[in-house]
Amino acid sequence: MSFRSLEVSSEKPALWKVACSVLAAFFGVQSHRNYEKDFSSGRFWPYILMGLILALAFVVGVYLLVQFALSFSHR
Amino acid sequence: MNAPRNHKRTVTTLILGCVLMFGFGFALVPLYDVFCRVTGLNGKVELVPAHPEKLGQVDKTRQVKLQLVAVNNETMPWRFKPENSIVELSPGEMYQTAYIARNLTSGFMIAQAVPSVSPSEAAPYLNKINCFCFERQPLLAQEEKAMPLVLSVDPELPKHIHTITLSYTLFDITPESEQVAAIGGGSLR
Amino acid sequence: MNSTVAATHHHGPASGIGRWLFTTNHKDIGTLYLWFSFIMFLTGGCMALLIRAELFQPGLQLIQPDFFNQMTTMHGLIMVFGAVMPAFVGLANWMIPMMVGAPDMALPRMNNWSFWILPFAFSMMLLTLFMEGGAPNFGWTFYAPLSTTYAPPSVTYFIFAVHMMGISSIMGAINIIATILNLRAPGMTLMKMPLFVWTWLITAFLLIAVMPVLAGVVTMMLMDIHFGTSFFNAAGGGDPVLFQHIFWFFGHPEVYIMILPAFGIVSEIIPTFARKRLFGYASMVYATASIAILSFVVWAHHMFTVGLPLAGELFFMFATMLIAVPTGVKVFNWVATMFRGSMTFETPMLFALAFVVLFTIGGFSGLMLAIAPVDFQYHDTYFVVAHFHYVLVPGAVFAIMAGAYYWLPKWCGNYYNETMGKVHFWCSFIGVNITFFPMHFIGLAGMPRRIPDYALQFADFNAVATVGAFIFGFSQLIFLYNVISCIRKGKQASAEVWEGSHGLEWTIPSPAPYHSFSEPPQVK
Amino acid sequence: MIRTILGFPLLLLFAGSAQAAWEVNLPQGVTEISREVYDLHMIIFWICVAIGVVVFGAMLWSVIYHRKSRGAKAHNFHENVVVEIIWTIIPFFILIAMAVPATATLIKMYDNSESELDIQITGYQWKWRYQYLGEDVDFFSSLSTPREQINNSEEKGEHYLLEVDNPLVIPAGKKVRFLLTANDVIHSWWVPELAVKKDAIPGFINEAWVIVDQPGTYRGQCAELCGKDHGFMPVVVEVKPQAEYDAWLAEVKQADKAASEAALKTWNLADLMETGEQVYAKACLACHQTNGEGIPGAFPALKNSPIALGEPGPHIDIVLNGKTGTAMQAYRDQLSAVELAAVITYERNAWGNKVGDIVTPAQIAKLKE
Repeated sequence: MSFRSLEVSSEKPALWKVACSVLAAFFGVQSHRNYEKDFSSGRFWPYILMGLILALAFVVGVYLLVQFALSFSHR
Repeated sequence: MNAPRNHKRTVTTLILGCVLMFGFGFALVPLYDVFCRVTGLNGKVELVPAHPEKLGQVDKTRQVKLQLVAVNNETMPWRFKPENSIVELSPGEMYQTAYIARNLTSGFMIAQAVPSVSPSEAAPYLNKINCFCFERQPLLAQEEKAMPLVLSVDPELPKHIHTITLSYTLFDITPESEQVAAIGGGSLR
Repeated sequence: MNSTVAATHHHGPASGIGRWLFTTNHKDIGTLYLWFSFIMFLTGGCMALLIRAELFQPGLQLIQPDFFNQMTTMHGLIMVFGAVMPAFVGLANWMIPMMVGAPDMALPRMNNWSFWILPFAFSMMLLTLFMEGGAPNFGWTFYAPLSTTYAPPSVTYFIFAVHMMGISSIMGAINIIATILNLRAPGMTLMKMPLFVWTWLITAFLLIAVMPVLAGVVTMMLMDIHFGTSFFNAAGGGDPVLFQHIFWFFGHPEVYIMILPAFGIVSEIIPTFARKRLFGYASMVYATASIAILSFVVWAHHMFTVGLPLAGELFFMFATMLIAVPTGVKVFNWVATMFRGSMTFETPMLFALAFVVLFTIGGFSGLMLAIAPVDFQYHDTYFVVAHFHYVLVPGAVFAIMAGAYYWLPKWCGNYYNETMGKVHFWCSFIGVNITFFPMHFIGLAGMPRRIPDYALQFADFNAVATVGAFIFGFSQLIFLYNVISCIRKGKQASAEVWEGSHGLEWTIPSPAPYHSFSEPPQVK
Repeated sequence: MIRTILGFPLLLLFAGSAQAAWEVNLPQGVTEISREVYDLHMIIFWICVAIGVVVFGAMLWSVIYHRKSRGAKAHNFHENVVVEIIWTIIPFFILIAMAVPATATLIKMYDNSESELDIQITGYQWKWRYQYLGEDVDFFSSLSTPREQINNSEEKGEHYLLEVDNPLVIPAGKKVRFLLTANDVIHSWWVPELAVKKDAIPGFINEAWVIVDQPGTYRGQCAELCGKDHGFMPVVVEVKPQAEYDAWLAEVKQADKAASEAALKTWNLADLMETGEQVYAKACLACHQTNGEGIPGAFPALKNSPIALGEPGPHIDIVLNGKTGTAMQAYRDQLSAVELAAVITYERNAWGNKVGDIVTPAQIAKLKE
């Protein structure tokens, strides 16, 4: 997907930066400063992939929560 | 107006995405079957004979109540009943029984039995060695037949399950030629 | 729609019917979508009045149960696919190019085709009412086997109509994504885009992801009915619950498709009339993105009573409760935008405020429905009907009306009649609450959904709801009159139209010229 | 149903009005589970009301005081991450607090300890069938509200649309396990007071259970759209103390035995015609109409119909086994041998179909068993 934005900085955004901004998205809170830093990197794909990975992590997380809850029942 | 932007890359990527999701919609069908086998979701049971070595040794310490239930689907006028409906089993023990089916109509019919287990967590622990639901059951007019069922309960059945209900629903799958098309008159239900 | 033509050798709109049939102009296509959506809204509304009239008193008075089921099914389908979604696409067609400084949508011809599919899809679906065996009567969620083995013969036309609507929505989404990603004016970076554009970009991705799944499920139905497969027929190894899983995998993202653009519209209107910038713009964008992704993992909260294993019930209960957080948080952002603002209450602001209050009530009942053990009592009762009507009628429909009132002066160059706008608002507000608030009570008291007649203990609130439905229904004619008279004559609108408005769309004159932003504007 | 007055503002408005039916809330129910569900419902409801009061309060305050007409100047703050984090964490913790009791109740609902009685509930298009596993009790339970009340030509009874001919009877204080399945489309068996709602799906079996400690009659309805008469297939559960239940069970078995003996008795044409007419009114009139002419194009006429006038064989076959692909159901299990013989004889000798032969209950009994 071609992607145009003015201030395209060359260096690839650090992976953990991407991860924590996607986590912030899941949480629903993000500062404008980080928001601009995120979109200044000009590369779209890392965020989408990280979003999918963290969505999977969320699913596994809730599954573990379910197993934890089930352990209380007499199963 | 400046030259129209070249959207080919964007549009092809998105259309590819659509085709993939359309395929994903259809892929959900086998995915669902695999998921049901593994978790016993919806009480689904193996439709292929359990291979022998899965039958562990008999666990005499526990008794499990097995209830056999027969259900006719709407289009199925046969008389369909288990030989005996409630039996106490110990896990691992081989149990042989049969379902009696009698074609009460005046025509030749073929039936398909669909098994279902409740509670659904027990489904993966029901090993069926031979079951009349593995293949289609034809019956001539007024013919009666005892359809065999051989099964055993897996000893690893979770401790909290005491009763397993195995139900068979009988469906009419007589080919089109002998049966009035089901669609036409279905309107005023 | 007269308009002054500024650009050099450009021709104005063609004249006569040809203009509307062959238009590739995003403004005309936006108008077509909006008028089509309003006609469908009134059609679906008449069916709703017929349903409420039958339910006014216990006993069968007006229509037979089978026709009643046809009305509930068609009401659901027409309102979801014919009124709400085309209205949002219409608002997107009109406003997105102007908001991002683009001359037109990325693929104008496809834009025309994706509109003109809809009238044919819906006339085919409405014609099923006159077919032998009647229109589809299996609910807008068309569960198998009622919609496959036991369906009236018109189900095949229903399937093709859904195919056509799906294709139209997918093409619309492709068009919007290409426009937003490729045609933004220089300087209009993703960071400066209005929130309406952001919510529509995310909604378009949702459409691309789930409309094909809906097409898949109706194709499976078609194969089950005509080509002897058994996707959903237990006899041949299929499973009716499989249908529900695939449908709701599409269904839940679909309800977010119907509400995210409404979040976008409200996030445009409240800052303007509070004369204060939107609070937490970045959080709103990130929360919208996370809602879109999380909406794919919660679908089975529509199926808590189908007999899921315990682990499944717990998983979907926890996931649904977690997804309620980013959605709820957005409401706080709107309230924070209003806080310490300097507000005036024109009609768009009234509708936006009513949206925030009443959508939140729908959100609360949604939170109650997420609790699985209690959902056993709520499922398929009028409590659920009250829930989704609160998030859809004062939710999506009020946001669409707010958007219409807000941008109408920009579209046609005249101000609408403010007092008539307020009369329309208060009638709709009162009507919507009298109709749907009692439904919480009769749902809790035990009245199931989709029944043409009910026991005596539900009688009085049903009567109240019917009165409310007629108030709400007929007050939409005020809206119709106001819009038509505004187009014909009205106080000339300035380019800025509203005192607190920001954004590229307010920099061009009102009415917006036939071709706007032929030269990309400079975004500071 | 115990009517609880709640703090709904609207309710206060109507509270004083005449003794009309202003039910506003879930029933507390008569089982431990239903009381827990009611408590969960009230907790989450009051949480929502509390959050609502805070949010709408702030909004109302802002709408009143931060108006341009009151000279309010717009402040220029539009971001505060700390405040946002706080108002995200608070609902997050409220939800966690809510999830704990909800999980406990849900786990309790999925308890499959030993049950004293198992009943197979099968959903038919537009009636329920109850089969007591182990006992030989099997009967249909369909709506008993007369059609005149539905068409408003008669005064509506107290339990309008919530009354059946044969209610489901279960013992009090005992664990009863329901096995739910369906004969045609998806139905859903729901009794609000027992807090039990489970879908009945054709080809699959679902499980639910209940321990009712308080004898009484509890009413519910089908809760999944299942076709034309979805609103007309109610559920009535009568909970009796153990002694009364045993007496009822014996009486039902006795009645079945009597019915099968009656089949062996010799019947004359007059008796069969008289019983036949009653059975016809109950089971066949809805489609074939009183005059036996049916509805052209929808339901065939029985008056001088070739089947009714011809050999009894095909006539018996179509009444017992129904006709696939049409609305004609198989009545084999729904009516007793006597009722079937009577209605077939009635159809062969009424409305001018003077065939004169009779079909004996013994004939039908042989075919049925």
